[in-house]
Amino acid sequence: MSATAVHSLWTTAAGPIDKIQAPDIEYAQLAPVLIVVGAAVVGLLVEAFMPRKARYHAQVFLTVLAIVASFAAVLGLAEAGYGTTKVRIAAMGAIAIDGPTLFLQGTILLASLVAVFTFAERKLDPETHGTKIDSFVAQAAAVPGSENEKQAVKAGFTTTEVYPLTLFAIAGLLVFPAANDLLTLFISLEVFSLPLYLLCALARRKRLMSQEAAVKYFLLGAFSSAFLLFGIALMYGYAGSVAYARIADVVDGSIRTIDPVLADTMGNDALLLIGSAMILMGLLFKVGAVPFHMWTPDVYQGAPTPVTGFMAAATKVAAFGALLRLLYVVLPGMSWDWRPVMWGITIATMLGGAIVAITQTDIKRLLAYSSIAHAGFILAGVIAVTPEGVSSVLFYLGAYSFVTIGAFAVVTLVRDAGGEATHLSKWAGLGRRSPLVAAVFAVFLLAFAGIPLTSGFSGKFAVFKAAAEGGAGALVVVGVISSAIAAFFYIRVIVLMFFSEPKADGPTVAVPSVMTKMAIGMGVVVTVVLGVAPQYFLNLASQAGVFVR
Amino acid sequence: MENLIALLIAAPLLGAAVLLCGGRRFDRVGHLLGTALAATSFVIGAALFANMLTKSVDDRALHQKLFNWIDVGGFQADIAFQLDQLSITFVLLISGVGTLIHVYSIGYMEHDERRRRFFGYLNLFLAAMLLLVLADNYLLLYFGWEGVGLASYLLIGFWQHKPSAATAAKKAFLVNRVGDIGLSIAIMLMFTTFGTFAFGPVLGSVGETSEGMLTAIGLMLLLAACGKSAQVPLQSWLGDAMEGPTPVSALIHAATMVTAGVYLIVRSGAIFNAAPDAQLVVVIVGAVTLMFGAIVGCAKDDIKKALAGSTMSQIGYMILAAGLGPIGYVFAIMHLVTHGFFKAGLFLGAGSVMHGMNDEVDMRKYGGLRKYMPVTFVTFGLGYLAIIGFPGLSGFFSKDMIIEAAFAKGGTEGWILGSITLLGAAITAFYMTRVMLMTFFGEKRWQPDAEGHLPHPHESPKSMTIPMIILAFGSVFAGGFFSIGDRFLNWLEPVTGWDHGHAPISATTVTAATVVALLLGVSIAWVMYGRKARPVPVVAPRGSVLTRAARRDLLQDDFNHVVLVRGGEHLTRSLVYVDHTLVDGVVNGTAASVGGLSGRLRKLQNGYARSYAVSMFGGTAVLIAATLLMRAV
Amino acid sequence: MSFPLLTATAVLPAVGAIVTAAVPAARRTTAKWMALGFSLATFALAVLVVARFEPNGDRYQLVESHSWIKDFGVRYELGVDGIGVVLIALTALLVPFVILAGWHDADPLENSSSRWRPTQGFFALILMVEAMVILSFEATDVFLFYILFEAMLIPMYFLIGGFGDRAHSGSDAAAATQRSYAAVKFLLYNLVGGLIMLAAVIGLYVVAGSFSLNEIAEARASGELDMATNTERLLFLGFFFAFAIKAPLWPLHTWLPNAMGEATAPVAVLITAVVDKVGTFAMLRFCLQLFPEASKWATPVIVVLALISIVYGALLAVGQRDIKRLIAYASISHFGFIILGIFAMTSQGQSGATLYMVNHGISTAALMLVAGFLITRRGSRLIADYGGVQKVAPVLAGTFLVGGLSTLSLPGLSPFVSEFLVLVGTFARYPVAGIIATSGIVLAALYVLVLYQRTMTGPVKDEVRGMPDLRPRELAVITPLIALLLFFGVFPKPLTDIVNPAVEHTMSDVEKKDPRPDVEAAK
Amino acid sequence: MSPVNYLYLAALLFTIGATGVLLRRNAIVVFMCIELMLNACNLALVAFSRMHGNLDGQIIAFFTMVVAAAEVVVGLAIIVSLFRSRHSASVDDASLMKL
Repeated sequence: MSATAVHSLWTTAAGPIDKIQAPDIEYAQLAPVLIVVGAAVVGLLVEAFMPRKARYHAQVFLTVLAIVASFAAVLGLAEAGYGTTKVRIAAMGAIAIDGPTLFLQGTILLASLVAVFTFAERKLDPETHGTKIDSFVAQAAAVPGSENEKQAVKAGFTTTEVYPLTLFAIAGLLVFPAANDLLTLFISLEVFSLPLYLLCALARRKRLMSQEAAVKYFLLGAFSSAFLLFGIALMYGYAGSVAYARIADVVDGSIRTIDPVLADTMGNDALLLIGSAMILMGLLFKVGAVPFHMWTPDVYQGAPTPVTGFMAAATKVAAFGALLRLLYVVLPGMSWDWRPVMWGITIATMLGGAIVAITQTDIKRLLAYSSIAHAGFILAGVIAVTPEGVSSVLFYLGAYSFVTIGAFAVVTLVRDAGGEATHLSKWAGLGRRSPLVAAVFAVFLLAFAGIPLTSGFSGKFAVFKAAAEGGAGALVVVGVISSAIAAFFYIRVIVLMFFSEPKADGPTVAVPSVMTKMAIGMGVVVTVVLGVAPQYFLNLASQAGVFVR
Repeated sequence: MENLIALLIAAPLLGAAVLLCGGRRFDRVGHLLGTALAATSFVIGAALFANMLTKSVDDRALHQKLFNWIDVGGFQADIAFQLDQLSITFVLLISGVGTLIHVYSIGYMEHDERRRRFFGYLNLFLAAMLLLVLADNYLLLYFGWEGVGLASYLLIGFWQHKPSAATAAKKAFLVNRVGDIGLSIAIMLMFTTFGTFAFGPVLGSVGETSEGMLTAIGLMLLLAACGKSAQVPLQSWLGDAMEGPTPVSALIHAATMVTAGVYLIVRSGAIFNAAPDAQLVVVIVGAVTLMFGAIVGCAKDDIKKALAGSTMSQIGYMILAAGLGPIGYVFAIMHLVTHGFFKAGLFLGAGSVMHGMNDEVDMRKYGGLRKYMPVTFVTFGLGYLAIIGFPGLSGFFSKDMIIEAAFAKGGTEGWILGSITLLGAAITAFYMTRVMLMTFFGEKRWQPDAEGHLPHPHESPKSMTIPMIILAFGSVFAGGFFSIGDRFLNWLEPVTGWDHGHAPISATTVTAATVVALLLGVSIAWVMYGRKARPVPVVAPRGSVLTRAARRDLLQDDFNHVVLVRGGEHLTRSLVYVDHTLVDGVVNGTAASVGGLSGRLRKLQNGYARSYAVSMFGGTAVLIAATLLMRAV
Repeated sequence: MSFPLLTATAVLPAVGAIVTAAVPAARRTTAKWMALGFSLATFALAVLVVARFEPNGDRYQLVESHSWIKDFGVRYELGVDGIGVVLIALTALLVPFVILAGWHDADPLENSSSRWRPTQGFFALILMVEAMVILSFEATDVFLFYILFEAMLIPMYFLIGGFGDRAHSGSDAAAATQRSYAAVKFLLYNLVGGLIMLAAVIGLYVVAGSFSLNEIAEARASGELDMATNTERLLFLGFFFAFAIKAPLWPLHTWLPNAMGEATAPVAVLITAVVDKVGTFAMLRFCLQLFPEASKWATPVIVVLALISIVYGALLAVGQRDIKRLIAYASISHFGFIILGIFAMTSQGQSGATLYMVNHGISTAALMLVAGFLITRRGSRLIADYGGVQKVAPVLAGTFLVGGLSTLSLPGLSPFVSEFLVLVGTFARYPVAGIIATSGIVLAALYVLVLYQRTMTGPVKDEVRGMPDLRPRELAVITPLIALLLFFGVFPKPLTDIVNPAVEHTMSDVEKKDPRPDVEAAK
Repeated sequence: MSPVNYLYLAALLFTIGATGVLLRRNAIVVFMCIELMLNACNLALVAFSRMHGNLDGQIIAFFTMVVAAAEVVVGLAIIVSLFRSRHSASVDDASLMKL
């Protein structure tokens, strides 16, 4: 049916409409998402019908099972060649099943799994009222400090809703990098954002900060998604479609002459430029790029630390996946327009994150700024616009997410009477008191700093190499300079831990359960393996480095 | 025979190694061992000498290569020795006088608890000095050159608990190092010019390069010689070096080491012969030092420093002679040898006096010692007569030859040089007479020492007097032995060459003039210090400007202090400041400014969600504007 | 496949590090002996490497090559040339002495908790550094080298910051602050250099498509690889900057005095005698070989900087009040000589520079370790706190003097040979530079003798009275070092024979020939 | 009337909404402004849909409405809990975390 026909149909509103054809959905290829969504729904049912006492175990079990199953599905798809030879566009063009999708989904799932382990940790706080408690608020609706809250604590309530919320968020995250049209992009963004807003508000300690973080995250997130949506609207106006392939063709100019109806808008590059800028902004906000980064430190600090780790890892992975797909599939035709702008943003992000981090005094904020700087490094790889660029970014994301979750997991261990002792001064002399924990954290910090033989170095090397090969040598230079600046504050923490005398009233290091140990252990293993012998994973990333169109 | 050459060095080197590393167990026999090994070296030297005498003139040089030392690209240096007439002369002087001084030291250092180490150092010195004169290339010579410098450093500073000794040792080493720059650069120039720095090839191919290059090499060698031989402008260390034990002053700072510069110039004669400009500078340096040392020697009240001034002056003679070219080389060496005898004798005598006078060195506190120390008096007296050139004694012959040679240089230059050497002879006579009179004649002016004991002068033990006697023999007879029948000239001529020049006046006239100068000097000294009517004051009078300046080494130390020491201190201190504030400051400043920037940027993160929204809104606006702008451009 | 000797030489100390670190807290002495044993075994392997090395054989020998990170074009490629061999031997030689000298440096203080195991950590870190340094001398893959170049900073950093000199003036807290300042400065300085180098390493890959020295050299020789002039220069600068920081070259030197001053003497030796050599080594191997044209282009500036280092380092050494800082500045001066020799681009200069690396390692070790023994006895690093030590501890003073004399390059001690070669090599190419550098010998004498005079001579200070002389353990450290100084001073041939052919290769890399003597040239 | 005018209106509404977000302190009002922005988007989508003559834009508008509704649920929950803790819905009061 030609566009003209549709047009007349719409204007006259008469005549019979063709039967709506049932959409053809490739359930097998969407299995990873469907499993998670299904589990999330089951989780809601569990919340509704299970007795309170049993919920925690049921939810944790369900969540872990869902993630593992979903990961198995991803592996199965990859094994079946959906990442390489059988790439395709599924769900009526809404979802792309290709290498980057599967790689990122796998990464997100693994990171989520590790994050869920830290969610489920219940041995950190001194046992109050005979109940093991986790990082989440006893009763979210209770006003902080109120009698209500005390009763909830006394009763040993926990917010087991976090698990279905997390599953919903994971489902959104899984779709986000796979989204193959702008509508799916927007919806999946909202699907993972909304649960995250809530998760941010659910910290057990320092609840005011937690709520503040949620409000800020929510308002700014909604603000940015409004921009994203307006961008989508403009883009739709320009191309007459929200499907990536179609837009890409229009941008390329390859179908310019086909459809006279669209001549008006398609000729109007302002729509394209403004629209793409606004969509970019929406994605850069999620990535945490300067100047759209300002929510990051506050939200990272206020959110419950396991959630912070989850956000910092999984959200970043998904958002970069979406950004990559947008830039590589939709907008390569106008890379002359967006590359200079992205250069500027990359430089600002690398330097801004690193510089502001220097004067931070809170470990979580420090890690937040560090994540901004790292976003800058990854952007350098994004800018390359080469297959190497894609695979280097994929590798970096994989490497980075485990370090991040591991680092935040360590943060949860260092506690004093007020909960987590996040002020840096409290970390003084940690190396003397708990050499092992400090050493592990030092490994993570060295990986952040990009010291060779850690995954951070391999990743950084990969993106810088891609950037240099893509002709962005100057970015590499800025990158190494900001790495040097960044090294300063990582090292400052190491100095503090190892070379300062412990304070008498310093924090204690909690002995966690096997869950957190696994999370941290996995972080260390991945950090070292990807540092020393990254070849296998690089292979994986480079095989996965091609987008389907 | 040539295999023995290495043994010359090995014997004292072994002694040094054993004595310095062997530890306490050698305390009781160390001095004997050291002396024995020094004597061994002398005996081997004598054997080699005897062997050399049996050979024909052309066949006398021996060569021994031990092994290849450095071999990099074209840079080839061997540990190899060359023993010719010139070397053997030095070998005999060094090991002979060296052995005597070892013997002397047995007595002199008897009560020093570190005597073993002293002998170790002495042996080390002998080894290094022999290496210096036996080396067959300049780099190996440099090895020995620095080795004697080290030994000299260790021995001057032997009494390290005295800050003055430690300072003097350091100064000697440093000043010598300045000279070493010269030797280093000379070797480098030789290498870049000739591709080698072995004596034979370098001296043999002098004709193949330009005179300018040879002048440069010559001047650099001269700089080295100035350092080692205490010539102006690097003479300042020698006086201070008298802080060392007296045998050291005798051996190193009178007889042997300080003459190394003369050896260097004579050895490099071929270079200087082809570089008249360099020769001229050598002569000037010699002449200036001759006068400088003599003037300083006149003003010093410290017996050793007076003798040190004299040493400087006498070496000035030698350098001057060496600068004359073939006319003077032989006489420079001859004076060097005779000087070795009488100056060593004089120093040993001075040591003997100090030994008897509670280590007092101020001549104004001596007087009338001839009755108390007869052997010392006689041997010192013979040395005195020799140095002032009393006819018939060693110094007479050797110095006279130099004066003749100076005149024989010819022209105005010859006249000027001749006059200076004559004047020098007169001054020498003056200050040496002064020393003699103040020490052995006149009233007793003895003063109690720090603990209040008056000295009880006494003759020194046999171990000290015997070497003095032997040296006195040398002082008396060596010159005559060498000169009669031109023995020394014939001996060395094959190595150094000889040219009799064209003397404007006859040898007899020169000799007569010399004697007149000598008498003049002695008389003036007698008038000033010898008459009963005018006793020598115990406290030095203020004296004229010149006297005061001369007492302070003609203000050279003051110059050094103000310009080099003070200036250097200021320089280093300001550099430390610069390093801290500027070089490091830039680094720290960069860090601080990044930190400052961080502090300011941090303020943007003000906690208000709305301002974050502003940043996002603005960012988007910029993003859009930039994208549009990019298209427009 | 033959036995991977080079890998084994590097892996052995790494294994030693792990084993040592795993020794229980209470068994400190076991850990020490274990570390010493491993370091000696490593030395034995290094001797084997020297023995297997054919000086006139292939350029790189004992080659090992395995695929490592294919995507980055990175191979695990090892091979040694003459320069690498002598430096490996030096490293393996010095580490046992460092361990022996630092025997008690990391004994825990009484009040420390039992879980903190400083002794084990100290020796494990030293062995770790050794492993990385040795491997970096063996790497013929730029990336592998880079990784080690950076990674060795970490153990070094902990050694400096975690095990400072217990002799300090002022309070413990102030000392801790200074120490961590020194450690951070060390790390950041070197990290900045390393990161700049990283940019250049990546650039090199982009240009050359390989990290293998051999492949790049071949591509260059066959004309396949033709770097644009500006690219080559930029890449060269990136590499050189990192090496110049590590070496260190004026004006990038200011980390060294802090680091050497605050670290214990054995660690200071490790810094200056071992780790810093990687910088100068890399200049020879990587800068000249990868970027010959740019090296020649940059030579004038580098020569000037090296000269400034020589004179400036020496003058600052004269002005120091702290013994260890003095030695640090002296080292800066010496590194100036080494760099001068490398960039003189004559066989004498480069052989001299290589020998200089070895000799400086031994002589600084001797001087610094004796200084460390001295400082441990008195508990102060200030020169002014000493005086008359030779009277109470003559052997200590004597060995200190020998160390000092080797530092001022006295003939007969090995540094003389190398220094003279460097001077001659420089003079042959740049006479004026040669002359200026020669003035360094006076300044060296000045700082050494002033140091000796102020600490060892003069009246015995009260605090020094009763100071014990060197103990057998300390003698065991210092005697072999002095013996080596003497041996190589008189007979450097074993070293030059190994080094000369390697230097000829380097010279042909930069297509330079020694200037011919004037006399021959005239003919 | 040309559909382009709807676009201008949409842009105007979007700007008004954005300005409101930047200027208003009350979290509820801020949130309403965001809703306004979303509705502006809807208007634009519908207008474009009309211009292009296909239904995509209109469908997206429906999705947007659903999303907006979901956002209201989550947003109000968060804002209310903040209000209950602080007895204030001012976004400026929520500035514990800064620098």
